[in-house]
Amino acid sequence: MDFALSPDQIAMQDSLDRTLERVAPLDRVRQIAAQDLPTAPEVRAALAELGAPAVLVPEAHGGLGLGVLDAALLSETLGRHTACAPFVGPCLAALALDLCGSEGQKAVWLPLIASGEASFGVAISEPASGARMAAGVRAENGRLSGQALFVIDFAQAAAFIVADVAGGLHLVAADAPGLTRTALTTIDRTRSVGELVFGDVAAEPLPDRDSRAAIARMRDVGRVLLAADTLGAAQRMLERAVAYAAERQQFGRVIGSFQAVKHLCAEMAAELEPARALVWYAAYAQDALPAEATLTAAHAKAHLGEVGRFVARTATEVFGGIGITDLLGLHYTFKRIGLDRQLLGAPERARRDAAVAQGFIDA
Amino acid sequence: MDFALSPDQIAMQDSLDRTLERVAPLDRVRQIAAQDLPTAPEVRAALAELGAPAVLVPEAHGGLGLGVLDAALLSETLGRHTACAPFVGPCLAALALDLCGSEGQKAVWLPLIASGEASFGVAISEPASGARMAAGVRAENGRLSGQALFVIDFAQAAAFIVADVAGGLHLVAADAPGLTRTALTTIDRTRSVGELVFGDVAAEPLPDRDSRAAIARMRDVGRVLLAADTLGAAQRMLERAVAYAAERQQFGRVIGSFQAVKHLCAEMAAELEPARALVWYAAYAQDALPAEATLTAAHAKAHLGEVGRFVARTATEVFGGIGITDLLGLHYTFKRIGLDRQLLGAPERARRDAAVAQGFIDA
Amino acid sequence: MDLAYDATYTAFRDEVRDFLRTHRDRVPKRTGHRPTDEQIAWQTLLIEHGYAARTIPKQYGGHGAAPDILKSRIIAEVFAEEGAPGSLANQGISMLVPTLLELGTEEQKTTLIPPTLRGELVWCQGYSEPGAGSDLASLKTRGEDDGENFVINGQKIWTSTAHAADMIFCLVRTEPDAPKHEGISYLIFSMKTPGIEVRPLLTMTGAAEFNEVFFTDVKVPKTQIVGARGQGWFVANATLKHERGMLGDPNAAHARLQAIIEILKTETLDGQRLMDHPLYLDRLMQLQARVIAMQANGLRLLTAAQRKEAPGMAGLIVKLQGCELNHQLAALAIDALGELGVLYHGSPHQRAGGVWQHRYMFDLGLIIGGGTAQIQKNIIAERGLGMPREPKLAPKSAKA
Amino acid sequence: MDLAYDATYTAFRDEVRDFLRTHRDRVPKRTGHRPTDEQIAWQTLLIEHGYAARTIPKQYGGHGAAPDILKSRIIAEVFAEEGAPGSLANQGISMLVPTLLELGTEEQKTTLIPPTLRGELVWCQGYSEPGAGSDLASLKTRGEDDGENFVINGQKIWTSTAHAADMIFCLVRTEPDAPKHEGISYLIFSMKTPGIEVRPLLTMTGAAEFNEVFFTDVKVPKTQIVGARGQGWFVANATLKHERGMLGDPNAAHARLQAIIEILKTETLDGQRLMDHPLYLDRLMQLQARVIAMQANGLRLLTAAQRKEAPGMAGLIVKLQGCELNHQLAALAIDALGELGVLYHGSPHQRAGGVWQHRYMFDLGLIIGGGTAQIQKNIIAERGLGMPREPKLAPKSAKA
Repeated sequence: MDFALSPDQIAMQDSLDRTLERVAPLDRVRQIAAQDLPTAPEVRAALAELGAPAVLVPEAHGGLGLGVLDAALLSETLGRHTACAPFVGPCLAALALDLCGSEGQKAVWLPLIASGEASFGVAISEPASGARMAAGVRAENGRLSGQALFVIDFAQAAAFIVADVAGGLHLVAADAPGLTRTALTTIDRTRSVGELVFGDVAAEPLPDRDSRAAIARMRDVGRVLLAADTLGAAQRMLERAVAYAAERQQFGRVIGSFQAVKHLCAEMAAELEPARALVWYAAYAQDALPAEATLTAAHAKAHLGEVGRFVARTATEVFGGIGITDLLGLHYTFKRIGLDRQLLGAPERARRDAAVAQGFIDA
Repeated sequence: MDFALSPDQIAMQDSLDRTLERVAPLDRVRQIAAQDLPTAPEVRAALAELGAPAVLVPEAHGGLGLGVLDAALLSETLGRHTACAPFVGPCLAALALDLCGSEGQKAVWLPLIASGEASFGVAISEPASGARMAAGVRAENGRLSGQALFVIDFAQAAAFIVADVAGGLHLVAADAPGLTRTALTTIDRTRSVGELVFGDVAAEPLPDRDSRAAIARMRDVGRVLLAADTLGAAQRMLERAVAYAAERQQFGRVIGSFQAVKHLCAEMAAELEPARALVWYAAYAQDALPAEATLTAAHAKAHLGEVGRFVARTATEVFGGIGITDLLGLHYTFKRIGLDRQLLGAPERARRDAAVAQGFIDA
Repeated sequence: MDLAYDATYTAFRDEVRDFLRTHRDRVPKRTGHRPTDEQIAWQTLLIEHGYAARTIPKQYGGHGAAPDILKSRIIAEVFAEEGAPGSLANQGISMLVPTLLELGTEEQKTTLIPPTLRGELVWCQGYSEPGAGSDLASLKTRGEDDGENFVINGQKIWTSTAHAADMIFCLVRTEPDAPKHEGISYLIFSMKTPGIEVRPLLTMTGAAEFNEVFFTDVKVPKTQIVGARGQGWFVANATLKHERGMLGDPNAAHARLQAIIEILKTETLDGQRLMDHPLYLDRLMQLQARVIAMQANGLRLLTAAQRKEAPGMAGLIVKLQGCELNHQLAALAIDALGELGVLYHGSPHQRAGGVWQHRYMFDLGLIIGGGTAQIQKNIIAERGLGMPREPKLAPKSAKA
Repeated sequence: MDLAYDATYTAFRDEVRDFLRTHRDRVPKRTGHRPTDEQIAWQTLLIEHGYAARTIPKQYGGHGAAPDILKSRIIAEVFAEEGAPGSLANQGISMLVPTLLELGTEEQKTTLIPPTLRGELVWCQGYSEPGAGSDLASLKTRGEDDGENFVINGQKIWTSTAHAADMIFCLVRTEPDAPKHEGISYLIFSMKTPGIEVRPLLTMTGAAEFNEVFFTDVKVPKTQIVGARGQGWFVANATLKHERGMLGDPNAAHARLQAIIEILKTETLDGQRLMDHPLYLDRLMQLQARVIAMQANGLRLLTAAQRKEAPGMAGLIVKLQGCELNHQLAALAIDALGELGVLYHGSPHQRAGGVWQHRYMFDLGLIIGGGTAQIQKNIIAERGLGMPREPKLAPKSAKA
């Protein structure tokens, strides 16, 4: 019985933290965010060097074979630094391939994911979040048609894992004939999402029959990783707000000595601290407590969506006017949290899924 | 174009305020609340003397023939003083009789309501709030069977106005054979609600065919009156909290000088002030803007339910421990607000009705 | 209480509507910060007919009508209904002109007010500084008296139209030895004066809605002052309250609410209309109640103004509640739109030009700026509820 | 991270369960504030088996086991699962005993602790006063030194078991000229001492859950003190933090959540199961996420305690978040029950004995009492986030 991070986990998180501090300081984030597509080869390379994309790839295929908790800790640190590098996409693709891929697919792709050479986008928004604009991908005789929206880690993907409306999974090369890729720009310019339109595109199915379970696992793990991303970003905003309040003077005293400002910070901390435990628990449950996996992932996603919104707004308020300018770059974390909230199931949707997972209502 | 109370309205409200200050001070409220049934003949008499039960009775039948806004102002003052006297029941009964009663029924009952001699209970909870415990009253050949829950102004009623499940209205004498009356005790011991069980009870129908519209009007006006009751109670809690914070010393200063306490009070005021305008507007709309009557009544009821809960809790927090004791009697207003919230449609229900009234969804 | 307008006002409403329909061809396009010739012509026409600068005396370029709050409201309503741009709204017109009318010299009034009203003379406001936000009176931009001029050094921030402005009205510390509220002067000078540098200030919305303005030895003749030396704090405060009242307009909230209703009627999730999703509908209804409450509160303020009564608490809460309400409306739109709601920067599938995200962020700035929510709560508690002011602190020496 | 228990603990869990099943016939009924003979016998049995007073040394009437936080947790869990009453919980056991163990004389320990642990000796706490709530150190109840005794005059409030207690542990100002934190002594004396009057204090729940205690020339021998004269503030604080940690227990929140789930499954509105009402379901899920988060936070604290690490922020937020969560759960139950939710005082149709209204009101008292939410936020900000303390005020004379 032990509910704490291991020394290895702490060291791994620290190491990523220091690396990102070095390769992606605020000025670099600002440059990246000004690009058309968010790409930062040196950040991606640094992550690969640390083994980040290998975290969920089995050791047999050149990965680290670690757990979702480890992946969540990395995700938290990426959120903390508003890091621009594919992560959720490759992680979920590794899961999909490992669960449903043929031996050949695994042998080809998993090592490339682990080394960081191939990044993947994942197109599971419709099953995970519900279909907007009646989007959806139909598969017939190994060929795909239709539309997939809000594809995660879109920009640098060598290939995509695509869920169809019947619950099948497919691997589609980024340059497949008939595939139209359109980047979608969001408030968060440190990560990329996009749209895929399939005009009778040849795709490789992932052959394992239990692809529905794999989609559910991708959704659940993806939710945990996004919740962790928000946790890191929100924690950073709180820390920055507390530090700013200790320096900024108004009315002859530091604003952090005003009870109103102190209470705003206390409320953020009081919301974040149990949220951190929830993220750890949900991440742990993905591997260790399968009966609770969907439930806790949905709750972590929804709850961090709400807590993140509260912290993003409240921390900005502590800063006052300067917080809404680009000068201190606080808004990059604000927007990161805003995107996390909506991807792979907004809070309302995730809560509904939590209720379904307990049999309270029908799906 | 004038959105303000008239001098007459202000005088009427002041007069009731002074009367209640005199006849029903806190000690008297405490006595009443300790009784089995909340009755206070002297409060009822004082109200009758001021013409309160006559407010919505047409002048032709011995009433004041005033509007819903006037009734709401009285209701606000009753809430302010947690006054123990029938009011919502007689007002809604007067509306029902006026809208759907036969000339004979009007001639008999309206003057008795106006003079305060006869009080009425109203049994419209099922159509207004939705049926709990599958309650409902069925009418066949002028005889009633079934169950009506949460009958308003139950204890002192000479007769009841009862809605049946088919949308008809009936007048039932309190001593009608086959009628079983059971008082229901709520947190608020200054008003009475109860249950009627009909074992094949002879009832007088209110003959006008448009009884559905009359039930809707009773529901809407009842909601406005309950919202006004909450407004008065909440405003009183805010005033008491501000006064207490100006006196209570901790850490060598009055607690009202702490920013945290000031901000709690400011938040209450900021919520209450537009809520007051909403109550006025909704009350005015009941007579002057029929197209907006249901919508604004539903919103006033729901919004005051939420604001009232916030103020009740926050004002108690300003008081600290003493606020939860009986010593200052703050809890009588707290509970008054708690009952108002649930009667004639809790906030969720009222908001749904507001949406239906605009055609956003089907009923 | 009677929300109907009497015959005079019904007729006036018709008159305004007729005017707009008659002059439809002269309606200018909306543009950036600096009015076009077309806009100046439209504004001139509005002044002439009394639909702009309505109560400002004729000798200062206004229409010279007697104040009538209901007519002003009707003008605003009809222009909104007809989708026509109303009187120019900028800081020169809303803040400088009232200040000059109250405290300016006759020469300042006759030379500066008419072109400002027409839109020919564009102003910016130099109040806030990086170190002086909520505590504005601690501002540090200095104007040293060299005999003839104030020589200004320092920095202003949040200067929204600085890049487009001809002139600035600016708070400068001219009496460094006076107590902080008594050492400030209200100066007005050309933005072309040597030594002024304007740098755009990028905000989280991605746009440069504001500027920073830097002053290096900027020489301003000592005559270019409004009010007396050292009285600038009080000169500025006479109109600051006016600015605060402009934020939190319930009609803006109403318009947003209507737009969200359209979203919920037209957008779908898994084929189901969002309006049939009870969670979004319930939030919509919660906010609609607040919008109606703020509109009713606005009617109450209107009546108070007509009767020349003090607005009291109903006025004090407008900015706090109104800005928060607008922010919450934007949040609902974003949430209902789901992933579509985070699209921005002209993305494909972006809804309504990304306006909801823009508002969500910009409104947060409004909640923070122009007196933060925290300061607003102090004001409500102290002025509205008569609660005690923050006690004085022990002198710094006593702290250790 | 590994939430499985190893074999030792699995075996221990079985052992506790076996004990309870074997001794089912001795389980006492729950009663009021004063333990019955049956309860005292049960408590004695629990101490003997190490399920109560587990780590308290044998010579003071405890079981004398080495501390093992996991075993303590397992005991609590199994007792809860089996619905058996666990170790007596009262202020004597939770607050006085740890204080005596740390700071009492040997005689105090040997005479007072054993009967307190068995439940034979019932204590009440005399800390708060009407004028000293959040600012407890300003308490005014005075104990004048007459040579042999402290002669006590004054009043205490919130003394929950005063009417049933044999003895009181009480903070009294014995050194009126010392600074406020240094003039207090921690006295222990019989509630039968002449001059003590106990008056029940009715609260909003309708019950007298607390008392006021009045002292008139109550003579307490000067030897009946814990710690030194004037050190009472520090004696009390050693265990006050312990009390705060008890509030906000996530397992209580979990139990409430389960009860609400039952309500939503069984109650109907217009024939529809409340669970199928998306608004109640969504609120249920929001609160479930919070319950799970607080439970996980509790696991984190448990591990920290096992490792003898400081709990840090995870500990500081428990009371604030836990009490609020419990209050919100009660609010949801009330709202879902609609008019049934406001029935009380034993009304027909009242649900679950009116427990939801009782909790809604009682929990508000918990949010307020034992350090208000406002004080909790100060603590989180200052101790948890290292933010500055409230600056000192200017002396009163400087205020005017």
